[in-house]
Amino acid sequence: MKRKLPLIIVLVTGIFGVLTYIIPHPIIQDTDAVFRNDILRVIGAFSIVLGIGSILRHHFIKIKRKAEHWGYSWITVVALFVSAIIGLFGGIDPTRPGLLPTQVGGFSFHIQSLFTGLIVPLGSTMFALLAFFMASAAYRAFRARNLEATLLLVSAFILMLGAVPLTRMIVRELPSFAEWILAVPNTAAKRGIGFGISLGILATSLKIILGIERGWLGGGE
Amino acid sequence: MNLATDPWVWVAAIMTLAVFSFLYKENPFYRAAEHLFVGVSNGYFITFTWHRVLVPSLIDPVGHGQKLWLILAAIVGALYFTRFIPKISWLVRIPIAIFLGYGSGMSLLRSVEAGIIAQVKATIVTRATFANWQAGLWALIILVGVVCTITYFFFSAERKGVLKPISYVGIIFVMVGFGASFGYTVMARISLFIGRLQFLLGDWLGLIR
Amino acid sequence: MALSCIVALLLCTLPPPGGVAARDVPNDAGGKIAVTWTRSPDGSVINYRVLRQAEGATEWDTIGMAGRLASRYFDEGAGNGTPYRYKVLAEADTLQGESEPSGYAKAAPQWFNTGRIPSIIGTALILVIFLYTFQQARRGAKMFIRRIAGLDAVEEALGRATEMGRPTLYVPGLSTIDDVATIASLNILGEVAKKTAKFGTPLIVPNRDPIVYTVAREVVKESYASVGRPDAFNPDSVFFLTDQQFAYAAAVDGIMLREKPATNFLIGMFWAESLILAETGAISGAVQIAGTDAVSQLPFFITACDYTLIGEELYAASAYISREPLRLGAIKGQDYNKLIILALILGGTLLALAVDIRITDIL
Amino acid sequence: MAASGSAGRKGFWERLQRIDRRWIYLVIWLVVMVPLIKPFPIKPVASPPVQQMFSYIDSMPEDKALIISVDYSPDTQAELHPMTLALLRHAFATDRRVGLVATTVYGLGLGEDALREVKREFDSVATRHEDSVISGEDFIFWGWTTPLLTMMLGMGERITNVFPVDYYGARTESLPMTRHVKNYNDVGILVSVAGSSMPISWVAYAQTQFGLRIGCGTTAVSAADYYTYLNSGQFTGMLAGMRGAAEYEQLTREKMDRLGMTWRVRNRGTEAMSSQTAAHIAIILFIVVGNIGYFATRRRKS
Repeated sequence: MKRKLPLIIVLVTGIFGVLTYIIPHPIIQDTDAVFRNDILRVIGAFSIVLGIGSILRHHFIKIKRKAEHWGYSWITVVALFVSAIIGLFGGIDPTRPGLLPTQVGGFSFHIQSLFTGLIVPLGSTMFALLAFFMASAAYRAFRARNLEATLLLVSAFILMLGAVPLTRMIVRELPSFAEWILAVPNTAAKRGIGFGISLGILATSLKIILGIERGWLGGGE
Repeated sequence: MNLATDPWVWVAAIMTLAVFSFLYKENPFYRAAEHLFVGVSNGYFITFTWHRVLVPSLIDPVGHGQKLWLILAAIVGALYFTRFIPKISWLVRIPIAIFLGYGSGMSLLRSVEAGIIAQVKATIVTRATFANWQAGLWALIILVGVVCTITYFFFSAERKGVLKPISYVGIIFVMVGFGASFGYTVMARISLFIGRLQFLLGDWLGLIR
Repeated sequence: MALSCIVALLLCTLPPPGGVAARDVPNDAGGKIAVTWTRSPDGSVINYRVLRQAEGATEWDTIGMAGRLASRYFDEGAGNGTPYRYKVLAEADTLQGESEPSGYAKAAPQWFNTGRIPSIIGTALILVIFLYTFQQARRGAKMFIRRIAGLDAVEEALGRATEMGRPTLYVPGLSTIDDVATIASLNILGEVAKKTAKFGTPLIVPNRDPIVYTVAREVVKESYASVGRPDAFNPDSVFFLTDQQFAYAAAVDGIMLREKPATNFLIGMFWAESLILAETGAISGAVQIAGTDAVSQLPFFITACDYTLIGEELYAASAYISREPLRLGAIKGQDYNKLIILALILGGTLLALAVDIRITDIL
Repeated sequence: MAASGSAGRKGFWERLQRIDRRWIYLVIWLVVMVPLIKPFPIKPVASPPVQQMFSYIDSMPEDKALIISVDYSPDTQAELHPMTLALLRHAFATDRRVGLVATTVYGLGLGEDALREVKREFDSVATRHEDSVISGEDFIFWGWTTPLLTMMLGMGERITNVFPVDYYGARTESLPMTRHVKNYNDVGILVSVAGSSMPISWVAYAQTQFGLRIGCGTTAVSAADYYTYLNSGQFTGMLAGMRGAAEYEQLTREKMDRLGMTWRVRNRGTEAMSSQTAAHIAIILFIVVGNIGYFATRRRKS
């Protein structure tokens, strides 16, 4: 029961997932729409409680044990509660205020202000770190150690040269050669890898539906 | 200099600098920004789930006496919490099984159609491909590359005999392709940094106008 | 022609669209009728107005507009089983040209999408092969699997972490549980956790998806139990961080430089954060084993990590480490299917070059 | 440094091999920041897709309008916003009517921002009423509406039906420009500036149904996927990434100079191009130096 029931559910929902693709009849399609838009969304929402519980627990343990850097854990905990309270009670639409006022004078602390003022700059700066990491990774890894590494290096090099106006003027063919590398060898490699990936996805999906893959059941009976 | 007056611009600028300070080394300034980021993004996650998922998909309809079967979905969702009750903790497998089974079933035929059939069609070279000899030649090179790359991924045979040179050509294609992807992405990533600097130097400090 | 134009002008009309036909849209959920026509020869037409009349009704209702280049319109408001007929009006600024009505058509839902037949046949063929190799594996047939460099390194990398007395970090990708790469990653996590349990190395598993977090936790717990070390499982070692992509990356970066894991596993589905994580890991001096089926992120893992599982190797990995017969059977099945794909590509090309056919005719 | 000189060249290369990554970061930071503050003159040479779009807009009949669809959001602003600005300048300089639409809410703020900036440039040098840029006469900012399909198809029949009032709240029926721009028949080209796949949606609906000409402005990352649309003629020209923006800015600059409009504007794409180029050259040099060092140290070891 404890293992069988979940395996039966996997089989049934798996077959249902397949049917949505081949049966256009509303009996299947409408059920699928309800399943996806209502049922899965509602079920998924509950897992978030577990997630939030986990991150809070992680930091409370650090605080309790006074683990290294435990003081910073307070920042996460306080920021989480404050922003959740602002969001839950202040509403999500700035034009329709909730129970909690989110404006003091000209200063707004609405959840959308937190989003644009904190989450967006923090996120896009993390993203921008890539400009530096690309440079350092290229410096370390692009060495002509063997044929494979040399090819990696040379084709990256050509693409980068193609982006510099000066070299574009000197070697007129460079940009189109760079495009050719993207369009021909690059496509071939990606497509070849893609076949293997699709087969791997198929095999794994099949193993799950048939109950061969059971690691996700976790421990116990 | 034309400093910004909007407090949120200042907050954003300080956060931007805190993250960039990571490039020098991991430091208290970054650590604080990182912990704040995790906290606020979770607060936003909670808000979004409540206002955009639970209220419209569960609380509103059920509150108005509609779609009462949604309560059943809520009960299944609540099974996640059985994890904390050792005796019935296996029930947590039920909601997981629903997601897992449905996801696997959805991907089964779709990955055959998009990942295999469509790609086989795209790779086969026909006489029509040679209407333009150059296009035909490139298509042949792609064909060779695909065949060799697939060969590289054979697991159940040792790379010996004819497999060895073929899979070696495969890895050559892979490396050339990956190098190209890397080189091509550099421009976009630098643009991201330029965007942040334009914010710092322009919107915040007012140095570039 | 000139004469007809003059006549048309005199009557304040445009040459009307011709050949209006209506028929049920196949392979759909019903409620939809396709109306087709040949365009009016007049160049000044701005758009076409589509009119509908249910059988027995006297009124013609406008149901929609189509652009001047359109010769098809989908009536998505048709009731199933009701016969309708259609007229199409060509419209310019002040002129109109009205077509003859079409024949009657009824909308109906279908039970089977015939457009999916090729993929059903393809899937069936592939599945039969998998079922065959699973069967072989069950019977205990010997399954050979060649060396995969990145996976041979797992043991050594974990050993290194133990020697140095430092933890092991395992990032199971940033995607959800219904992403197959995540499942593959969780399988590898199971094997890695067994080894960390044996070696007594602390394991850190931060998660981005709450559902993946719940599964990852079960998987690790099970691994510790299966090697007889249930007591060594630290429930706080598997945790959820945040759902926001870059907040997650920021936090994992912090973990890498503060906890200084000796070994990092970056396995599963990744997006742009791949290089942020991999490069920070390289800075921290950890041995890094990455694996993903996100083809666009592979170049970054290859440049910044010590070992990278490329695409399908990610799916082969859990079979390779665990040597479990059924998993090995799946690998064998994948290889047979690759042979078929190769045969299709090469055979199809030879055929298409020998005789002049289009691929759409055979597949 | 002096010590390494006496230790000989090999010691220098060896050290360079293991140079602290932070020096690399510092170089990247400087080569990007310095040109932003003090741009060095760099003359972008227009690539064929950019030239194609520019030439088409430049030579389309006077009575045809240009529509810019602002389809991006702040996260791709650095690459895409300069394109919108350059397109607006080109159109106003050559007396073309311009319509602006947004397919996302984010596009509203960005579109308004672009119009304000370019309008100010032209108005500040205008000596007569006709020379200034006037909302409703020279351009209309229709704004944003949903659903997407209704908007893309509806504009082909009658734009005022889709947008009864413009972004600023004026009744579109009463605007002078509406007399000349009623639907897609009065539009020479629509340029979709997007970080998403919106240009393809424009092709799928507005082009296949109404034959509307579509141009595309996109990020460097997405451009690779769009070349097929360019080759098939579905796109009339394409601006790819910051470089595409810079090239269009250059063509517009040259055109405006020929027309005697020599005032200075802030060409953000070109500005960023100096940074972009400097960073590329820096990374290329890193790779070259890294490899020289690699071979120098390897030779010594063997």
